Amino acid sequence: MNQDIRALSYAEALREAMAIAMEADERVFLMGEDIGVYGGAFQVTGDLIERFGADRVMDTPISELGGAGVAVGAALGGMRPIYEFQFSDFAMLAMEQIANQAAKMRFMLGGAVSVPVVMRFPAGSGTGAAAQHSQSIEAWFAHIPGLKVIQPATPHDVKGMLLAAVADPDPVMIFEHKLLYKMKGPVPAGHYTVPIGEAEIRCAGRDVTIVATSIMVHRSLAAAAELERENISAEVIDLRTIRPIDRQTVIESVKKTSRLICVYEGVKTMGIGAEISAMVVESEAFDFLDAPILRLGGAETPIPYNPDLERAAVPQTPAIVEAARRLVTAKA
Amino acid sequence: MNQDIRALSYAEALREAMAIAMEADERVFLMGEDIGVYGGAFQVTGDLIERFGADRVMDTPISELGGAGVAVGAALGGMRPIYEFQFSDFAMLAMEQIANQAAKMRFMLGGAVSVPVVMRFPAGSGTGAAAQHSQSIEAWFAHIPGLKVIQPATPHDVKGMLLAAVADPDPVMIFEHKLLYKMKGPVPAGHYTVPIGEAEIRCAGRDVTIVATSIMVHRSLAAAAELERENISAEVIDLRTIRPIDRQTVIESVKKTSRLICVYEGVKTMGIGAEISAMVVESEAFDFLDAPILRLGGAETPIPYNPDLERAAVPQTPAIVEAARRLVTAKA
Amino acid sequence: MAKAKTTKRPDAAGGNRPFIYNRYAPRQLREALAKMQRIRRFEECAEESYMRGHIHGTMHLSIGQEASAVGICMPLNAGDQLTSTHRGHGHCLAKGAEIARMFAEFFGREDGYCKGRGGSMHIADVANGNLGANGIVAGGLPIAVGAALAIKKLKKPNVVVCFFGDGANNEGAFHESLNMASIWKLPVVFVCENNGYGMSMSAARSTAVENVADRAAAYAMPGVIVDGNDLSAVAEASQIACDRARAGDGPTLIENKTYRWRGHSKSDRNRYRTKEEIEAWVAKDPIIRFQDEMKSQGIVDDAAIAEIRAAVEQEIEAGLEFAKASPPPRIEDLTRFVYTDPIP
Amino acid sequence: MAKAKTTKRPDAAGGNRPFIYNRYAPRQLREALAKMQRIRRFEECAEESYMRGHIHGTMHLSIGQEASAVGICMPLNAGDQLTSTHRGHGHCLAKGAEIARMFAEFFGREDGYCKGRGGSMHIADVANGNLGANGIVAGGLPIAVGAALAIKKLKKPNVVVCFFGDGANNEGAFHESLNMASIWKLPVVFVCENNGYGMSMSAARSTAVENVADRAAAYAMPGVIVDGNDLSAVAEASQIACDRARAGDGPTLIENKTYRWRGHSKSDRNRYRTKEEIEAWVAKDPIIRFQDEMKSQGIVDDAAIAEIRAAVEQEIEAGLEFAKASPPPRIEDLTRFVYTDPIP
Ligand SMILES: Cc1ncc(C[n+]2csc(CCOP(=O)(O)OP(=O)(O)O)c2C)c(N)n1
Ligand SMILES: Cc1ncc(C[n+]2csc(CCOP(=O)(O)OP(=O)(O)O)c2C)c(N)n1
Ligand SMILES: [Mg+2]
Ligand SMILES: [Mg+2]
Repeated sequence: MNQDIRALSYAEALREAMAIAMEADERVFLMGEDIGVYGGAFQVTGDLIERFGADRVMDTPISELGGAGVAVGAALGGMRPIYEFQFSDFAMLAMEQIANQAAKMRFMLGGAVSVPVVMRFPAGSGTGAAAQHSQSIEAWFAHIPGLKVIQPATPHDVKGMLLAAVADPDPVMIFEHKLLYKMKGPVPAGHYTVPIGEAEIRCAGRDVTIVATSIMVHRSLAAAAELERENISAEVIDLRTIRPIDRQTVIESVKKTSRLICVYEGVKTMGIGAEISAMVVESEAFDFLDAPILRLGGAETPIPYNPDLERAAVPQTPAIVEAARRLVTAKA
Repeated sequence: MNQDIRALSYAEALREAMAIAMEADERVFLMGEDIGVYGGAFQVTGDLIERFGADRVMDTPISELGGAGVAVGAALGGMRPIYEFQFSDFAMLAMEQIANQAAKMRFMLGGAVSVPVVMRFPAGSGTGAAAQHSQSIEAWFAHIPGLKVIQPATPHDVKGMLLAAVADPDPVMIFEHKLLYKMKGPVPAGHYTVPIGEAEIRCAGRDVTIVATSIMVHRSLAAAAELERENISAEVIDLRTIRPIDRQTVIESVKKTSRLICVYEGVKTMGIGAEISAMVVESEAFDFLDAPILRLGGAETPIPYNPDLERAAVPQTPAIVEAARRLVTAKA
Repeated sequence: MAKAKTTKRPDAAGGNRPFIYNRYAPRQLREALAKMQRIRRFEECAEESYMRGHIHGTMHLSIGQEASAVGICMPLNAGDQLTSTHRGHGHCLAKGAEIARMFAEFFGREDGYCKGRGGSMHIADVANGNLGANGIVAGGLPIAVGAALAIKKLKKPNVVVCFFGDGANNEGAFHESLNMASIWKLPVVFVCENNGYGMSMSAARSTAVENVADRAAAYAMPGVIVDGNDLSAVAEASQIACDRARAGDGPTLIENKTYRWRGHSKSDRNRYRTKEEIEAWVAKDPIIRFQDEMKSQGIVDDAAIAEIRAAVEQEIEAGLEFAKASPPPRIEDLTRFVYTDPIP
Repeated sequence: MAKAKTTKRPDAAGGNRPFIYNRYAPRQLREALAKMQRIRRFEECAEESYMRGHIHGTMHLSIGQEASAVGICMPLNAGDQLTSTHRGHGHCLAKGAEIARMFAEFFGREDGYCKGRGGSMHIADVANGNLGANGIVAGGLPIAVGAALAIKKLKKPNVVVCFFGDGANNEGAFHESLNMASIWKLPVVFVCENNGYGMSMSAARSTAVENVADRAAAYAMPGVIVDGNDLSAVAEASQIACDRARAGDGPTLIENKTYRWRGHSKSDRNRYRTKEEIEAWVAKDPIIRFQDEMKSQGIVDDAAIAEIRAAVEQEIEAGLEFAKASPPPRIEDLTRFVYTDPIP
């Protein structure tokens, strides 16, 4: 592995990962709407069409159900497609091919096939794009056996996890928060993987565990820094994979801190935090809990257009700080 | 309200409710695949086409996305459509119209419209129909603000809740377990409603609360009867509505029993039990808990065809008994 | 049903004059011009406000496509409805919306058509029959069919116009919607605004047939290819389709060939179109064309045109003032409008 | 592209004899008959096992449609693939599956093609190129297009046959799939088995056009209407379409007009078809028709036919024995095959 480390944006890291995958394996190719000369709605594929040609960076018609199904079929046929949804909201058109076909095919056929397809979903709010372009519906996918579902939070991870996803024989769904695309961070050159199914402790702490996903990792780290000044020591876990969940890392942390906050952008009810909370309560960590588990998730509303409402609709750093403070001081 | 009470099957009760709604309001009509002369895949609409004609009991082409959208548009246009999906699995084709349009339209338009559409989803396993005809995906719907989501468990409730749904100005999704259709129970004649959003305590108890949905209510009641013989007193709550959840009833019960089991057929991870568990832990009931909260949900697999595997894939009565026993004896 | 037809002109009844001059009074024609001007200037000013950071998010401008929106809506009555697209400002104004409340919406204010919750991509005007723009490509098609079904069931004399783009014609929703509208003979007029591109993908690359209207045959409905920059041709096609729909004869698919001058949205770097192509279409400006036509028909002169413009400018300025003065939603109202009756 | 064409016979090269008699050796024709018999008898016996409670769930029988499955598969090679439907037993056997392993699947056993996890609705035979039946109407269409894309990318000489029903032709997936296959000129043959009904809804009620093949024009591909009970006509249409696909000229839409004798599934009370209609189609039995044709061509006599039948009966009996003897899956293996590498 080449250990040169550069600062790349999340989008650049993703692009680099796709380029490496395509260079290493002729079977890897990209499909999606406007990923060619346009470079993708969020400029993730960027110039890849110039480097790999239109056959391997294929613009698709606006046909999400069919497009996803074509990717599934191509995977069955021996290829390694990476299918980009322009916004994760549009995946609602393709849930049939994702959840009824890709996720279940190997099982329904008794192991006779694998479906090595990767699908990418730009997700989340914060861009003023309103209710149909701002959702975080990754919880749906995490509910479906047969899928693997990841939410890398850093440029480093998104590169390594995309490369892990391409190598995975099963369908892997990658949720990428749009506000992260321009975030920069250190990224090693060359090929490396970050394993699917392993959480990462981003910041060790004693008093409270904050399990966060995607962009909420960064807001939680900001909260942890602020809490530090109040002598509250928060441990921030970047879940990274929401199916299968890394139970071990979460449970060990809660056994240590005795307090848990889950932070995620999806709607609070039935969001990923519900699973984290229930999983911990079901585990041996239950006996270690000194306080109720708190969930900070999206408000029970579609994402509003007005920017102040939009911000209010999802967890922000002050709310995390406040939740941690409440938890630690309430029953200490 | 007419108080004559007859024993009707769940399917008959549903049919009666639809007939009453259509008689009372010219705007109510039915749409769906094979709901006309065929009587519906599960014979729910039965002879309604003979009573109301093909204009009000409309067969639709096999076009779930379009069909659901037509129902949404008709609701906007002043009608009160009841749209039947043949199996809830096929709703995956229509999530766009359900979750992006029906659920959000009122919000996105700042209250300028309501979308009084009712959608019906035959759900669940147990019929040997394998992975694409046996799912319980109601958790997806419960994650979407703007929808109301119900799972009536008895003939009485399905009639009253369907009539409440038709009267509701917002989109209501009804999940009906296929194995319930033939179940009989007392049903009052005439018009009555069972409110959306209220759980029902089916059996009062002291030692453990079992929150169950749909067919699991009956398995939980069977378990409660068995536990009774072991002097374990279980309180069984029929959740009935999974969006919005009746927090009050669940929390009060847990405060009384100090123990909680959630039983549901959907896949355990990210299923409705996760929300119940998290919600209770977040509430004042947390301090009353004497034991970890247990979830009994579907196994992490598509539903298998083989009947023994199929049975093993979802909670059965013995597992509920065993879970309650474990919970009550472990820390008593 | 064979290939789609191109509308024939001149119109049979009126000798050599294009359709609209026989059908509409000069006052109505001037109003049509005012609408086109209003759309153009509204979008130019919205763009400017966006550039200055007064409007956030994104927006899709229909500059260059004004004849399609206005021409299609000319035969519509108050009770008629429409469903619109992400590129929906023109449809909204053509159906009678106020500039002031549209600006208020873009500014995210309580007086906006969506009370600041929807923005450009969900602009609507339900009172005037506009059921809303849609963020989902082809998302409005099944809804339009449903609204038309309601009209039929309620025995109303109305039609629903369903706008969509060339890109939308490859969505499954297009297929399902046109089929259902046809088998049930519903009063809906499908209007494909073919501006040559769905974002960056040309219709030539995305669509197996040359004309979207050619696909009408697959649904046994008339398919009509129209010069979408010719107001009269558009209005004529719309009139025929609306008459047919009102008569109970079912839907029509109209394809207005046109062009968007601007990029797809505010983030478009325009790598997929040549400058020459754009300029060629700018030269076919539908507004100038209509103005010139009206002048040659003796319906307006330069002074009258200037007067119309001045009125539009005034309306724009007043609209901007109104929007800026309108209050933003209160944070406490975050979940208002999610349900009709608030959930406790 | 105008209206769909009906295949012309007799075939140019071979004088008055139907296509297959020029194209295939007698041995191959007898094998085709054996396949049709095998499908018929397999389904009759599966039905019987179902009635007796040995098979659970539901099943969709293709009795009456055997010429479609067998004729379409005649030009296929080992490396060619197909996607199938809920009514997929015939396709599976036509592509070369073993009766024994199919029965084992229906009985829910480990030796079944899907190890008892899939059953009738997911019957597959990947080794022989059958990528599987599908419980979702039109669910196989995009998958077939994707498999064909893989063939093209991997520069293989193969084709993918995509079976679906008349009911499926109103799904959005149909539209999106045919469009993509056409714009990318993929080696796929779309085969609509039009048996007149999608469950209870007749194609006449569900579909705006008379023939599904008429919709081919909307995708700029050939559309061919075939007498689906005429083995030779089906095989000929398939041959032409496969040749075209292999030559890189893209997809074809074949519509086999046929009929299912049985109800839609095991829960059908048959309220939507008349006895007369069913009987008229039973009289057009594709197997008897092919037998008679072969007899008149001097390729088989009654004794040869009886021999074929006897062999099929033996295969069936052995298959049932095999299936009954096969072990069921172990409960501990409940989540096996969900992922390729088990999740800890
Ligand atoms: C289902 C869906 N897919 C993709 C998009 C992203 N998108 C928005 S507009 C657009 C292009 C639409 O093209 P067309 O229908 O021709 O309309 P135009 O923009 O040209 O007016 C795309 C791809 C979307 N909003 N919805
Ligand atoms: C998406 C979807 N919708 C509905 C069904 C239920 N269903 C199964 S088969 C069928 C009829 C299909 O008709 P057709 O395509 O003509 O095939 P046929 O049964 O006639 O062979 C229906 C409605 C389904 N399985 N999937
Ligand atoms: Mg366009
Ligand atoms: Mg059929």
